[in-house]
Amino acid sequence: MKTPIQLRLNGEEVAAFADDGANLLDVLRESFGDLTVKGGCWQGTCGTCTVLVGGNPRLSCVTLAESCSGNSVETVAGLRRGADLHPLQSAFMEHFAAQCGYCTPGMLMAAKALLDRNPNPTREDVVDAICGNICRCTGYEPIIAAILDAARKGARRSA
Amino acid sequence: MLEMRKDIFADERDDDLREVGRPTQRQDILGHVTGTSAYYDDHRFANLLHLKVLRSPHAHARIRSIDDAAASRAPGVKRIIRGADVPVNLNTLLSLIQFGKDDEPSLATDTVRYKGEPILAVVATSERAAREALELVRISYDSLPAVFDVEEALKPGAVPVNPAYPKNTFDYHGKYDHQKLRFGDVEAAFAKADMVLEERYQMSPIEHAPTETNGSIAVPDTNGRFTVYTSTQALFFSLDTSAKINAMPSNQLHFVGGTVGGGFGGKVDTLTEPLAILAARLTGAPVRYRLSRHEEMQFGSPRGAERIYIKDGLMRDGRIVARKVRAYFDSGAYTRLSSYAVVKCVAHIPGPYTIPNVHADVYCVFTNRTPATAMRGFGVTALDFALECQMDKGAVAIGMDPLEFRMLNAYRDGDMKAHRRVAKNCALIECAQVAAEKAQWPLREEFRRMSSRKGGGEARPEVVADRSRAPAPAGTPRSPASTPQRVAYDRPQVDAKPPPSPPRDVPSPAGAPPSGSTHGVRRFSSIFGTRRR
Amino acid sequence: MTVAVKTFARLADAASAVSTERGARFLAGGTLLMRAVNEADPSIETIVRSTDPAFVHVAVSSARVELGAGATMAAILAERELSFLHRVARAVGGPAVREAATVGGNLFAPSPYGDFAVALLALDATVTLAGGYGQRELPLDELLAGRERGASLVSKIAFRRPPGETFRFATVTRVHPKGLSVLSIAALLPLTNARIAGARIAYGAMGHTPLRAKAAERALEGRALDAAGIAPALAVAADGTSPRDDAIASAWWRREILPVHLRRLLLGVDQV
Amino acid sequence: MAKHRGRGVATINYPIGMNLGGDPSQALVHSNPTGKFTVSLSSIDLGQGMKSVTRQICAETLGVPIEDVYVDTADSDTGPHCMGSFASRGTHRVGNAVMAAAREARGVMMEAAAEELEVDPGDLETDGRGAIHVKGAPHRSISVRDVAIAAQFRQGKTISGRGIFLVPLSDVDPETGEMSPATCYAHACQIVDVEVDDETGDVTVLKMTSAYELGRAINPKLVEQQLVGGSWMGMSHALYETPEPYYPDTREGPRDFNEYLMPGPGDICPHDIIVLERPAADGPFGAKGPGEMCANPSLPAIANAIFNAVGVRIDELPITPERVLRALRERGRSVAASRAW
Repeated sequence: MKTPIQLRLNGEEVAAFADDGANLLDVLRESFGDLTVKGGCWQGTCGTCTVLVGGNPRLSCVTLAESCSGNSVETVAGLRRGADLHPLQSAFMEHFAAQCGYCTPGMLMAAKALLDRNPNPTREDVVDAICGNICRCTGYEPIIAAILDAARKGARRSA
Repeated sequence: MLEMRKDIFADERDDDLREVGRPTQRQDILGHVTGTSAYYDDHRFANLLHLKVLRSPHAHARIRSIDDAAASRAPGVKRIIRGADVPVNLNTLLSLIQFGKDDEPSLATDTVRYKGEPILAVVATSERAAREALELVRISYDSLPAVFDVEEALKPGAVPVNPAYPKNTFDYHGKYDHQKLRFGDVEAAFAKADMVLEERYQMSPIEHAPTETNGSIAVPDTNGRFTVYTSTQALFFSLDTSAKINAMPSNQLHFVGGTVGGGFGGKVDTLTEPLAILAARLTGAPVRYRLSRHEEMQFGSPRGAERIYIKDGLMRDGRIVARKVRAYFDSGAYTRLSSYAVVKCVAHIPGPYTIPNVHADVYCVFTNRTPATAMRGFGVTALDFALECQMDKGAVAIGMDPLEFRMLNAYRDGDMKAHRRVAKNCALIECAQVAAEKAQWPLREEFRRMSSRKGGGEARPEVVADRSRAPAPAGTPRSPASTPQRVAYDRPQVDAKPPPSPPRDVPSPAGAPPSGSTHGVRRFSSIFGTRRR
Repeated sequence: MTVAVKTFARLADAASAVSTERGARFLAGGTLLMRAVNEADPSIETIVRSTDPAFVHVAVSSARVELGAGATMAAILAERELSFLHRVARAVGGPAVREAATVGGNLFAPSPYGDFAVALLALDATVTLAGGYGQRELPLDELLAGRERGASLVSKIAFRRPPGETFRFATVTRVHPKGLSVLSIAALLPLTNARIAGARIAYGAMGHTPLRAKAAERALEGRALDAAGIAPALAVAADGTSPRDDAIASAWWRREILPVHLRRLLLGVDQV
Repeated sequence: MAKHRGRGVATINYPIGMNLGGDPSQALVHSNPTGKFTVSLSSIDLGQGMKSVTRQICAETLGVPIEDVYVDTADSDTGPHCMGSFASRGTHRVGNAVMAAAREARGVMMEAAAEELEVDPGDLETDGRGAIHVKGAPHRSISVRDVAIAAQFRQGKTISGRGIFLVPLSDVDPETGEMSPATCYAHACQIVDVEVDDETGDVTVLKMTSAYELGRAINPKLVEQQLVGGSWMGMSHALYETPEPYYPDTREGPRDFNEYLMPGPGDICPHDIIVLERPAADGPFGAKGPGEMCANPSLPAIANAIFNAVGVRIDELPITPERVLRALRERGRSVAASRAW
């Protein structure tokens, strides 16, 4: 059985049919072609697939896609505005906060969820915001530094 | 956070470079922060099929029968692949460099040798359909006794794990069940040592856990070729392995990769490509074989466990005069790369120290667990753990500052190493000095002046063990006495003076035996010459 | 084959579907169920969900708290009146998990998951089961004891709001700030004239389900919350527990450190 | 007192490249018609920075700006053979191959420039900003772009180069283990401060101070990435990780990132890092490789710090709090639960 799924994906209205019971991660990648969302476990344990649903961080691999129908979904594909990088993206670059890059999209979205809500986070706030996201390369420190720096530089922008 | 000490070894470098040495941004960073870096699974193909394997629930069992009739009729199933379908169903990874015997099937046929060993593959229109079909396969097994401990596996009468190696050890040089290292005479040195310290170390396996699991997509291309998008860490290694298993000329394969979501050694084994290619060949469709996280955690090869025994002969002045190592690498059921790790381990013994008498026997042992493979620090990580814990214990035992104890024994330019090559370009002492300075770890003046360079900067200092500086915790007895030697040695050593060091770099007479049996600090630079091959 | 998804506007209808259809499972936050669906768990044929607003309703009065079983950890964290539960909600995964994970789902999470249920057990919560034929209320202890048995759908959890600073919670993890529990402890410690009167203590990861530390509770009765007062409770802290070895910790270690952490919780000393 | 601080140290070295040699890598470098260069490799970038390090080496060797070089990795049809990205061999082996290829390409470029400027190639030098000029006479100059156009369309030359770097295979003596395992070694010393809870066995890493000697830091920021991430992994290996928590018993193996333990972002500690450079004779610009060695010293340094803190030796990895607590109990000097209540 296929079920219709309609989302506001990074500000665009999109629709597709997906398998009943499909998770949001697979639907974003396979039905909507948004390959910026990466999958690391399909178990809800690594945070790699983090996206924002209705502005809130969600693990797309354990989110029933049709439960998001009618809702807004933000992925890293929507972070950039034209040629301009989001301040978080610039900060990740400046702080060398990515190595293999595979966890980066999920990290960025987890960080965005934080800064959208709390533009002046403490280090503890940042640590909490990314604590569901596994990074195997960096040791987290550059990522924490990048997020704090982005906050200092005023990462909050109207979506 | 990071500080460059350009002043050290400045005379050995030109620092007039334009691009090298600059903190240039990564070439791939924009792709990473925009999510557009293309990993193997970021390629899309119409009519993609999905491969899942059935894994053994037993650590060791004979396969009596396989019934895949229901699975083959299940919805979405395009093909079932059995061991008999694999053109060359026996391989060893290092066969490409002619090291070791073919010992591992892609799909087990008659016997499974570890829990999780692949037996059969289902190729279906979705991963879900493949998983559901696997539930319908019926296999009957005769359970066999299994062995999980490396030393148990070496005992007479132990269950043989791998038929290519019936004694449960890899063959070295066609004559030994281990790799040897022999340098000087450890037994003579132990007899004359002031103290002997023997310890056991154990490292459990470790999983690489890259955020992207192992996987590949094989796509039938034009003109009979296959394009393979892969997470491999070693493109041609995987290509050539896949060509061998599929009995294909290598130029029929086009491998594309290069942007990989972490590896750490866990993406060298070519776990998915050969079957993905075979499935693409058998179905004519693109096929993806991606390990689930659970598979990656338990059945993707880990860093293997190691057990290491170290016996040191120590002199009261702080010199290590003998080191004997016996180590066992737990290779799991098949060889993969563990045979090679053993050699790398042997080459690393006795660590970055100049010890005149060294003896090692290192074994690659087969047990009924997931085959092990390379990981960051391959062959060395566990050994370094063991060696450096041992160094700490040695320092405590003789009552020396543990960093000074290391520096005293550190290898320097011109020293002869146990594998009979002259040390050069050494910098252990300088690292110790710089770290100590930064961490405010007090070093005595002669240690602050020491150098790795030929001649040691100054003569190797005469050192009196300073028991007050040993790293024992407050409140602990100062005597870790567990051997008679140590008890004897545990008396205060205020007067202990080492014999004077001979001048460095005085060539010994040609053909002289390794002179590890005397107590003086010897430099062995010219005893063995430079027999490079 | 794919699974079917059935969505009901009324929770009662969803409850009927769960109890009558073969292979039907109710989707709460999805953190556990969707994982099983992704893994093609053959026992799951239908996903049942409900959009009933009552299911996610949170009601806090001065005396009583009612949580719709579909209330998420994030919803708990957003409710200032529930600040005594914030530490508990924060123990349930990272922010993305907290957005999904529900109070009701946590009651069914296998050990060592289920820290929120531990807190609710200490708070003497009652649960309301939604059924096709009406609702039924029962103590949480009872639900936990039989949770593997039947297809029951919890609609609501209710408990008396703990007065003042009487509620305490600690989770012990290897990984920080978020990790699976080695164990967790929740305690309701009402004081009368500086003496404990009617303590309720619950443990997570010390047995198959969250469980009460009844021996410790009894030993605390009438005692002061000081080193001497709690000593008898610590001596029997592990009574009635049956922790198991898992990937996080061994049963031995759990049992050994339980009294240490109980002591620290009762004395209010640093948990980290 | 339940918490004790301690300090431990480890000093290590690490061989660069696949042990025993037999370890080749190749590279191709070519210019497009307007003087921009492509490096073709079959080597892998799995986060360590292969693309970036070889890009810097190529630009340095060619004498052109970094922006004028792009590194294409891992296509078996276009990239020549490489053993792979492992054994800390990337910077050293592949870097050398790229250097050789770039040197050859530079030779053609300088010949083409010499022909245009009507001078001897030996009299020319690159300015690193995209131009080639006569030594001592910067006004007698031609851009790399114009050289490439001339080479392609007028002179009929390919500005390209091939490079291979091979450490030949060494035999191992079966009786003595005599061998040539590696041509150069990186070095490290790490000092770790920990805190140990003697009632629970919990170990907290408070601080790391490290010195690493790497031959040459081709890119200090990429080196820092390796060193910081590698130390985290070392701490993880020391205290947390294993897929077999009851080894050699295989039960209770973790299946996911909740069950497989690794330090979280709340478990990391400050780390002072100092880098030393003693160039290796055969390294590209002296470089060795930081990738693996940086994860190794943390394991013993932490173990030694635990001993320094509470006086027990844990000789089994990972050093779980359970192992620490058992060791404390066995020593009988613990002030743990039974007495401290």
